[in-house]
Amino acid sequence: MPDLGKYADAVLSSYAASLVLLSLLVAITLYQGRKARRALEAVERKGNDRG
Amino acid sequence: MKALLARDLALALRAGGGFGLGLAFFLIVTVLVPLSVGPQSELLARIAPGLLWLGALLACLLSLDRLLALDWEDGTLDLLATSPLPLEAALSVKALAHWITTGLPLVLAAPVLGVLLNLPAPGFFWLVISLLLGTPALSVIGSFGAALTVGVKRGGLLMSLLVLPLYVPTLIFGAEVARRGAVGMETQTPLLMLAGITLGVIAIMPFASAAALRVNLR
Amino acid sequence: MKALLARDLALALRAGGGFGLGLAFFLIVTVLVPLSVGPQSELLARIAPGLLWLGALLACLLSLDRLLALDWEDGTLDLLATSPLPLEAALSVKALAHWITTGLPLVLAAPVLGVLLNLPAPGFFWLVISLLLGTPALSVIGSFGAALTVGVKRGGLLMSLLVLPLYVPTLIFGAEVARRGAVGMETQTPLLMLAGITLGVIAIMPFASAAALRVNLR
Amino acid sequence: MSLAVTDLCVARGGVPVLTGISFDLAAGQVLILRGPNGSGKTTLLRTLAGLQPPLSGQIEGAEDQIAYAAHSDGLKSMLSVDENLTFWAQVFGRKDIDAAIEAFRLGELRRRLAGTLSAGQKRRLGLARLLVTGRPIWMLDEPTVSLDVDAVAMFARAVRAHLAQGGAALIATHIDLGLDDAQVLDVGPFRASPEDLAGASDEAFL
Amino acid sequence: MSLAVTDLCVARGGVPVLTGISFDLAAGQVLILRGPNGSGKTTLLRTLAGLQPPLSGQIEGAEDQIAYAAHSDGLKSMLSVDENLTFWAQVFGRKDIDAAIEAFRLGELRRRLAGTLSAGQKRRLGLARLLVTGRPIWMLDEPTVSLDVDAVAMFARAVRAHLAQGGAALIATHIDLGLDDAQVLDVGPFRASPEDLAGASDEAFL
Amino acid sequence: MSVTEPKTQPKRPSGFWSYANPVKFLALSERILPTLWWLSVICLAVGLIWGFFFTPDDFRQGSTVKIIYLHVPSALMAINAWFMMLVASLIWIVRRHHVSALAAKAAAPVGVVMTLIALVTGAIWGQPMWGTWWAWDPRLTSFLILFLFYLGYIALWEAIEDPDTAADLTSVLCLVGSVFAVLSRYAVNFWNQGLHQGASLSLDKEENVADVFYFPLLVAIAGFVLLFLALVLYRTGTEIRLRRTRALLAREARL
Ligand code: HEM
Ligand SMILES: Nc1ncnc2c1ncn2[C@@H]1O[C@H](COP(=O)(O)OP(=O)(O)OP(=O)(O)O)[C@@H](O)[C@H]1O
Ligand SMILES: Nc1ncnc2c1ncn2[C@@H]1O[C@H](COP(=O)(O)OP(=O)(O)OP(=O)(O)O)[C@@H](O)[C@H]1O
Ligand SMILES: [Mg+2]
Ligand SMILES: [Mg+2]
Repeated sequence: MPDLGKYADAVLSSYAASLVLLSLLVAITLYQGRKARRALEAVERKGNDRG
Repeated sequence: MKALLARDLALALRAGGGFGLGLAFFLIVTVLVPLSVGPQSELLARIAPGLLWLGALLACLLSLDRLLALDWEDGTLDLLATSPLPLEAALSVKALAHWITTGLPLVLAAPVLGVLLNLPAPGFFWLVISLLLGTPALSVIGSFGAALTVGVKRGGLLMSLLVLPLYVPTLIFGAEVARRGAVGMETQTPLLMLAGITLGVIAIMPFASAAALRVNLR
Repeated sequence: MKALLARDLALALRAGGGFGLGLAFFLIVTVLVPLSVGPQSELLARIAPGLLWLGALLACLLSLDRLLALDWEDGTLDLLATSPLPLEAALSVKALAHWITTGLPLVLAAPVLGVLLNLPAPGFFWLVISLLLGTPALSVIGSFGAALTVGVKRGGLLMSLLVLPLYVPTLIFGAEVARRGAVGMETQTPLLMLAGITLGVIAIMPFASAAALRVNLR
Repeated sequence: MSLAVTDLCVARGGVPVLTGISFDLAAGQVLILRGPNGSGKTTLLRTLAGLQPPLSGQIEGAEDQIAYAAHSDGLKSMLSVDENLTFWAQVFGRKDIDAAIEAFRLGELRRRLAGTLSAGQKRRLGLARLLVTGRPIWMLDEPTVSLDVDAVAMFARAVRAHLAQGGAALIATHIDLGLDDAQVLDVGPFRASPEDLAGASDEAFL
Repeated sequence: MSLAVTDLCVARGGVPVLTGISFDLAAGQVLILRGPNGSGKTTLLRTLAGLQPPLSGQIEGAEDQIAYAAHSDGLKSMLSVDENLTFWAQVFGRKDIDAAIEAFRLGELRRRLAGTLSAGQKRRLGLARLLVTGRPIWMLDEPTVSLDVDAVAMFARAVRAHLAQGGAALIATHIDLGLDDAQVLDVGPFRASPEDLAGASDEAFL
Repeated sequence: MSVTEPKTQPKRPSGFWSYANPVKFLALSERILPTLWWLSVICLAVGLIWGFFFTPDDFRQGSTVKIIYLHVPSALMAINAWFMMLVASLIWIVRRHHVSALAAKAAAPVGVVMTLIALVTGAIWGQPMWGTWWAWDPRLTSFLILFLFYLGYIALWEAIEDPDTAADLTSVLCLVGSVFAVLSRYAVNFWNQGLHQGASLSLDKEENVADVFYFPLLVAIAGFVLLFLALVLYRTGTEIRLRRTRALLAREARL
């Protein structure tokens, strides 16, 4: 851990905030992607069952 | 009643439902203030508590016209009036749904916007408290305005005109709490007044609104 | 086209038509500002030109949702689109009608409200000039927002969200003219920019609006 | 359950439009209101449904008994067919919407947003709402507007089923609904003459 | 003046509803569109009127020839009957509204605000609008909704007069209009099958 | 009349534009996405760890320079994401490729988050440097306005039911918005003089940051670019699948 001196709060909180925002974005993206994939598969399977 | 609340919330979340738009409006007004009065931060800090309250009030006001007008246009209100639900209850529920979708997000967003306007540090707490106490009154009073003007096509602006004077006491005490809080003065008196107004309004206003709505349905 | 203008003006003057409501809103916002930021007259004088511009902008914005939504709901827009009148012309005429019923009264009322906010004496002239030059741009940009959101039920607030950032340049230059005028500084540069924006917007925006409206009618 | 109307006088826009209307509607009966455009059928139905006060006369047995279907349907275009019906069922304290879906063959449209339905499909949904109210007296204002022949028959079946369960219906319409045993009330003869101003809001100024 | 439609495919909400529609409409002819609810009549009329683009196929002779009357009437409730008609006359570059007033017997209502008319009276006003457009091809979507028997006859007379002057009409309706010499196009057989996706916006995704 | 004309087969585009076909696009993105994810994670990790742990403090700004590795890349991406949306909107308007419209839709939320990160890190940086969280500096203000444009754009997509209508309207908004965003930039510059740093990545060595900060910064920027590409590609795939689900359901409803 580097010594951040008196600005530790600022540096750490900006890293924390950015990483949280980025990982939220990635998580939401992956979640939505999975959901869409599942929904599509369900519909495609139903279509195939029918004929 | 639960059904009505659930439906109103669902509608607000659907396309064009307006959830978050009040918030966006609040944000935009806050951004436009420095653009119009100039960027000096000491000036902004002085007017911040008042203008944040004013912004929240306007955001609340603007989403009011969805409260009843949509249900009026498609005949839902006629049908609700002939249903077993008393109109007073229906209107209270609708005001509650309005607060949840508009007032509450405003309260939560206010501190962030406080940063933009250089709100002094002690002001944040009092701003949130005063908004939390005051916005329910705004929704309930607003539902009265909506009930009065529901028959008028695009009554939105007329409603603003009727409702704004009714908002004056809430605004005065609410902004006073935030302003005193920001400069570290005692806030108890206006806070009590604000709470009193909100409670009184919640207890009595639905009856006035229901009466107004009944006349309009006639 | 003359028929459309005459009809829009007549409708605005009828019950519920909204003529004067923009004005009333402007008045009330101006009155609420001292109530929310406190009554110190030197503070008010400093923020007066900016807040008057902001108030005018909001008043203009709020009456925008009548611009097209009513005609959309009752099918008039469908019928207009199949009529010999080009949509671009129809939209320009509607923006003009909006300016006559909203922008112009605001310009005329601004000096009176300036008194309420202790606007310094030289500011009156520049306030009126800047509003006179700027409000047509507000109406025209607004008609674009209205055309974008006309399909959305009660799109009023969504429209505000879309239109407000588009209003930023007009607001900045307009308020700058008023502010500089009030303190006796030179106003030529922002005034020219304001005029440029207004002219450009009037020349080009109707095409964008008509394109958006055609998509919405589809 | 029975509705009794005695010497009713109704007004619209401060002007009386119909006077001296009396009739009884008992369980199992259906009454068709007829009359040329503008004769006051809509006004009469709104008065009976309690949406506006009568100028004079009595209405008995209407309180909390009426399901009213107006020219417009009270549908939310942003909610699905299912959600629309469920909402109204809950408002009237009921749960089951399947019977209504069944009766108006909305099964295939259940998931569709009401806003994307065609005019006739919307109307069918509006009529299905009547079934979930559980109210005994139906008051319908031109219910078959924009319905095709099949759907009109569907509607007639639903009305007959309702009557068989002890319900009653009051229907304003211009076309033939295929309800054979219906009584007909032509409102034409009850048109108010300019003298019938007793109680109208303009009266005080005459 | 004649309208020629060739192999038209129309869509609503990105889904094709009708395909392979072809017909000619010459001066003096009237074509009645029939089909169950939701079969796509409204969609077809909107496409022909130029309000939405067709998926494929040609429409000839429609440009600036069409007076369209939709489910809703485009009336301003705050303007009087006279003002409403005058406005539309001016938009279409004409002056005289007396013939239209005459044809739909609106004489007594001229000064009344459109908002205070009954459902049928409003509809009559909406139809009178067609007469002031001076356009040769009328496209009407269920024009007789909420009209009484007299008014339907009035409407049939107006259509016949229009045809006699060399006009044409395309009418979607579920009821009998009493226009004897009308051809009928049942859109039922033209329903698009799920395979007919040529050009539909969904096609790329299937 | 029974002359049935042969149905003209639409010309299948080849080359670059063939990837505008949703199915081909999905296949392609499926192939390159894993690589892209890994590359972006590696670049981000290297850039940020290098920057955070292994660079010295600046003589004036102290350890706060470390914020630059987040602030500058996210600010750059925020602007570039809007630019990408503008290009995609133009392609949609001119050539009507669905993938292009959906890519614009997919990029918007990524753009907002980038804008937010730039705003938040900037605000946190401002506290020690300028003594305030926020100042109405022109660059900051125009960024806030950009944020609003993003919000409006997303709200418009959300509000409109029909996807093609939404694509058309948002494209028009994006075009008009871009013009006004540039106008606002000038207006804001006129309105207030700034506190903010000038461009420090310019080729003009005089103004440039020192090399110790420069190289990790470049790696971090590469990481942000790659992450942006991966996210947009993936999200576009999601949008395509949603569209396809919708289309299939609609077809089924008609069976
Ligand atoms: C909320 C506040 C802030 C915002 C919105 C903001 C925005 C931006 C933007 C948009 C850029 C990229 C400009 C470009 O490359 O063209 C940038 C770069 C930069 N910012 Fe900030 N900034 C903020 C606060 C700060 C603060 C407080 C500092 C430090 C004192 C700072 C230092 C820098 C530096 C050093 C660059 C790199 C300059 C360059 O590469 O062009 N920023 N900022
Ligand atoms: N504000 C008003 N002032 C005067 N007359 C009015 C007003 N509002 C409505 N009327 C008239 O009241 C009469 C009754 O209207 P109502 O809607 O009840 O007729 P209706 O029988 O339902 O006709 P329709 O079959 O056309 O629906 C009509 O002649 C109408 O023109
Ligand atoms: N957004 C949408 N998505 C899917 N299907 C839709 C959408 N909007 C409309 N439809 C369907 O398109 C079909 C055609 O509708 P249209 O309004 O043209 O029918 P219509 O023949 O006019 O019916 P009606 O006689 O009931 O007026 C209907 O089945 C309708 O449900
Ligand atoms: Mg009626
Ligand atoms: Mg139809």
